[in-house]
Amino acid sequence: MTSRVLDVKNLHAGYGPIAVLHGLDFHVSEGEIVVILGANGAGKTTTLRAVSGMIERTGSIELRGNSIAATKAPDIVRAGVAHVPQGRGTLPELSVEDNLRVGAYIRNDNEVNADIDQWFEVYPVLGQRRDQRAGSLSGGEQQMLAVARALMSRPSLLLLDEPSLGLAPIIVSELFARFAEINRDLGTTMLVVEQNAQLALGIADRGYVIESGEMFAEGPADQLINDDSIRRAYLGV
Amino acid sequence: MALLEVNDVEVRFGGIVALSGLTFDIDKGQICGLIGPNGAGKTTMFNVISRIYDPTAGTLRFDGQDLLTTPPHLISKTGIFRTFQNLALWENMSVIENVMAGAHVRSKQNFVTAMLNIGRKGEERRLAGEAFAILSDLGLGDVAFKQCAGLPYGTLKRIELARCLIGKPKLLMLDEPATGLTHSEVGELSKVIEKVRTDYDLTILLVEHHMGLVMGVSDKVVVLDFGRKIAEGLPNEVQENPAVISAYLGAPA
Amino acid sequence: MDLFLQRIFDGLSNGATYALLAMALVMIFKATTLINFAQGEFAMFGGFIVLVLATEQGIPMWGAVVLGMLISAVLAAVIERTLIRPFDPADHLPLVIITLGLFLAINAIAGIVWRFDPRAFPELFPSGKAFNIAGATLSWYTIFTLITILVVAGGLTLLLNKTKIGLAFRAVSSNLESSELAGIKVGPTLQFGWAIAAAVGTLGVAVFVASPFRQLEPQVMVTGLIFAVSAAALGGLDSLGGAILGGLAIGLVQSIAVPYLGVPTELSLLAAVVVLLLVLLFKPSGLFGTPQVERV
Amino acid sequence: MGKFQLTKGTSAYTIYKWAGIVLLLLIVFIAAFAFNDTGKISVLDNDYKIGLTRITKAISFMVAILGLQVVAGFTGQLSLGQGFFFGTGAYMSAYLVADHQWPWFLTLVVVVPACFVMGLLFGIPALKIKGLYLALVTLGLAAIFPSLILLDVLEPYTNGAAGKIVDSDLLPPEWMPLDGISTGLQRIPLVGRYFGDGDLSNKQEQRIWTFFLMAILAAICFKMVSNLVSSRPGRAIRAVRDNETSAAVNGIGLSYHKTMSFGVASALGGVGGMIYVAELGIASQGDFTQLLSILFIVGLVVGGVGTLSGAVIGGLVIAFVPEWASSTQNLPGVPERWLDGPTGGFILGIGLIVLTFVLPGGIISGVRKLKARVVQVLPAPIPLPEAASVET
Repeated sequence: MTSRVLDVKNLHAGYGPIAVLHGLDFHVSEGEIVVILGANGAGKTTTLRAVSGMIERTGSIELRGNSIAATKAPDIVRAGVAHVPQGRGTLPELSVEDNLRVGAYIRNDNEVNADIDQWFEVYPVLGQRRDQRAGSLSGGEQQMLAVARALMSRPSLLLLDEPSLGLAPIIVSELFARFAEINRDLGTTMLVVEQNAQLALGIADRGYVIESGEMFAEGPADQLINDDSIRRAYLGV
Repeated sequence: MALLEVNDVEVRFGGIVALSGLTFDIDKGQICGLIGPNGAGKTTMFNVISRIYDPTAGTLRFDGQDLLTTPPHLISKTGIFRTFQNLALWENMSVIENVMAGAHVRSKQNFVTAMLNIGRKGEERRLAGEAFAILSDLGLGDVAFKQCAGLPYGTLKRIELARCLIGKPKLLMLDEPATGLTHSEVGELSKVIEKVRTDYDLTILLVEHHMGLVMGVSDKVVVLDFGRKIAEGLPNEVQENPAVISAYLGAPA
Repeated sequence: MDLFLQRIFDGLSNGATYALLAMALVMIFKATTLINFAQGEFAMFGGFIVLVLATEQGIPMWGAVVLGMLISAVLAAVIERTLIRPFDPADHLPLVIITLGLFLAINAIAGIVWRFDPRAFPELFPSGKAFNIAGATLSWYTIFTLITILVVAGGLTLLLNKTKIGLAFRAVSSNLESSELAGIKVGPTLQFGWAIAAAVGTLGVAVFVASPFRQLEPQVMVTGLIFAVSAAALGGLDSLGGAILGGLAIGLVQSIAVPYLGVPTELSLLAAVVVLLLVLLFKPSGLFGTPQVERV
Repeated sequence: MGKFQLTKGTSAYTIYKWAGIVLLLLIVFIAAFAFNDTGKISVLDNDYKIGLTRITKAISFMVAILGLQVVAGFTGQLSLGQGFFFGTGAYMSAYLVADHQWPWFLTLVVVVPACFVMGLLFGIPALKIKGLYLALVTLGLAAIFPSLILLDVLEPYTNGAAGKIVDSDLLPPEWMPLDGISTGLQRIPLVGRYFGDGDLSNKQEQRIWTFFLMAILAAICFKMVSNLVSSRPGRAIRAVRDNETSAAVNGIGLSYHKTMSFGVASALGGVGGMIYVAELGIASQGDFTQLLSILFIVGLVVGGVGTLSGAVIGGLVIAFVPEWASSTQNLPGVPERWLDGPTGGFILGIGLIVLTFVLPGGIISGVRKLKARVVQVLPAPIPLPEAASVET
């Protein structure tokens, strides 16, 4: 059995008086792509924010055996978790290149420039616009930038929050193909939150379906894709 | 007879089309569910009806009247009231005051009469009585004199509902009322929605992603995706509609 | 004509101070959208530190200025850590109250320690006139104040664009949450902004009172803050370049409005307030600022 | 939980309420006669004066802060310009009384509408300018007031830098037996000596009379604002403060309520200014700088934002703390030189910061917490209309 990168048990979280998650259990193993599926408001984004320390949470969250349940966001990044938030979260006033430099903020090695050049090779369109403000890029380009920026920290676990949101289908499938590639080539473990079940399960190893902040179903991706539980969770059939 | 007629409505923010060619209507006494994936345009539609956004094209008729010529602060006068997705109560006022302020358009005092105490007490007594009756009706009599800040989320949601009801709405718009509620609270909520529809003679537009709730209470459901209507019909028809399924579950890559 | 030119020169030299103070305000606003109402008092206090270092400790003038800037930066960093950071940055009211409290307290401390008698400030720049242009005198003071703001602007640009903390500061200004998700610690980064702001403000006051026609006293920046705020708002509260142009423009408006528009001297402040009001009413993002988008 | 529980509308509550009112009246009454000459308390060789003139000055600040409560406390519009209207009221009254021999209270007929209209006008920018920006603009407004007074065109009315002196006094009417009351109080055994000695001088009578009249005027202002707060427009402005969007959706006109509250606040500022100048006898521009506006904010916050009694406490604080601070000439362990500087500003500034940390609701919130340990007032039960169905 491969080692667990992330192991979450009995996760509770919410916003002020609103409790969103009512005790979730899930894990991500080394090298896996795991998706968390669910309808709007099921608690997917909250789950990721709880893992990366953006909100108050209780329960057990272990990163490679070390508890990060009480760790603050900047230190979780240092521990090797990168989070691409919903709505991309680029730094709109900064240039594309500076966005990547911010991604490498926690690094002190001298390979940052080489990494930047490498991402400009992977996404030539970003290279062409290295000096433009990130805010002037298109939605798809910003999503690429956000992913590249997150990977600049050389994380061992990448959290992706609804990367398909608001993007045209053609761009979305390209983006997901790229995720699979990154996972294969760099060995980056990924936890992806998505509404688009078909697409996400297409690249994932395993999946979880949550509904109203509780676990509804889980299993290997190829099994879930033919399962009716997703449709029940989404459409209340 | 249609109470609300939405005709060919389009909304753009800069270059982004949030809603396009949206047409549907709600009959008097109906509960209409408005659903769709994230970013489909549900809340935008809400904000158009409550006149927070101006549509770039299309018409809105309510109770035979053109809504688009009504200024935003007079919308409640026409009989449209709404709740908010993330609650928009007045936190530093007591529960009953929140509800009394909901009757703003139905009450009369102004700065001069209030300061000089002309007819103020009578109106206060009348409003307090009405507010308390509605609060009690929704099972909130106990918290009437408490401050809103600090009350449980499910209670706050019902207070917001009470604030709408005192305005004597014809159309009540509920924006994701189930957000943040537990399973059992959602069950209670559907009872409350059906109860107020009957007791207060309401027509309800319900935006919600909790499918159990929508499918349970709605007389009909309108489905949006990417700002367009992709389906409309009875709950079980919509659930089986392939376009709806693929909007929610996505198409294989 | 000669008089007109003279007024422009005078306006520019006043404007330079407003520009420096405006830059200080912008440094804090950029990152937190907060206006430090005590910024002028911070600067005044820094000015006194410089004065004490130069006159009582016998440190050479420019050395005293640099040391004074460092000390005010440290003081501001301490204040940020103890009085500002405990509050939610999004909730402005307590923070405004705190900065108003600082305004009163710092002003009073300066009055208690240094009294209210105006004090002559040692010369910072060569004195006398540099050039006569068409009958107007361009003094060395004016030339050097303008050089100073250019040097400061250049220095800040380098600091923000070429250092890691500068990168972090720009990141936090642009998107706080994403910066945290990149591992940036927001608190110390904002503290850096407060420290830089205090240092720049101190330089601003030093330059201001270094004029042969002015002296240093605790009330020196009480109205100066309003000029600086107008300057910053005119430039767009989040733009350093805008702060410089805004500062110079306010200086010019002040020195030209008074004689040519028949505005009495007492009302030169009114010119600044009117500019502030007009900018906020008709172009809230200022001339060079980023427009704020409000969503329901 | 309080030791005593009282329910509104019961006779016990009525007694409690009236006992409070009578106590308050008694305090006002005793203060008038006890402090008509300069009353003072001595602590550690420092004399702290509590003269009636100072209390009347505090009343003028209370009314101005009451105005701030309306616009900032209840409507949520952060205005740092209240000093402008305070000064305007003061100068208008001074001019009408000094140059046109109007009686003091008649000047309100001009001051109130004038300040109200000016407040409306300044409320218009507030419709577009929000939060911090509004604070900046209004601070600027307050800052220019002293220079406006010095304008050549206004000089004939304001007397420029010299200040507008008014020598008209508020004399008690003949039938008012102030002297008799004073003598009576002096005869009370044990405490009589605290009420001075012998007949009241004209100056003292006038001081007492001014204090009484201004206290009544202030009480009327407070009652009117209290009425406002618990009424339809009062709830509307508080709704605007708490959430503009939902206020608008519930039919509350934002522009109307914001500008009106600016108007009311400014009118109260003007009334405060009239009280101030009637007591002081001179309006001078140096008193109405932006510092005064900042002091009003200090009073608002220290007393308690959004409460009426907070305005009372705030007025007392800003009237007495700076005075007392500068009267403190001896403190063990503190060099004398430090004590003769602007210690008042220091204490207010530090006090403001400390309160923001430890008691964000102002002094009044602390007082309320203490009071709640003793007395708990319960709301009156509201009878349900017979038709309403009660669900459990």
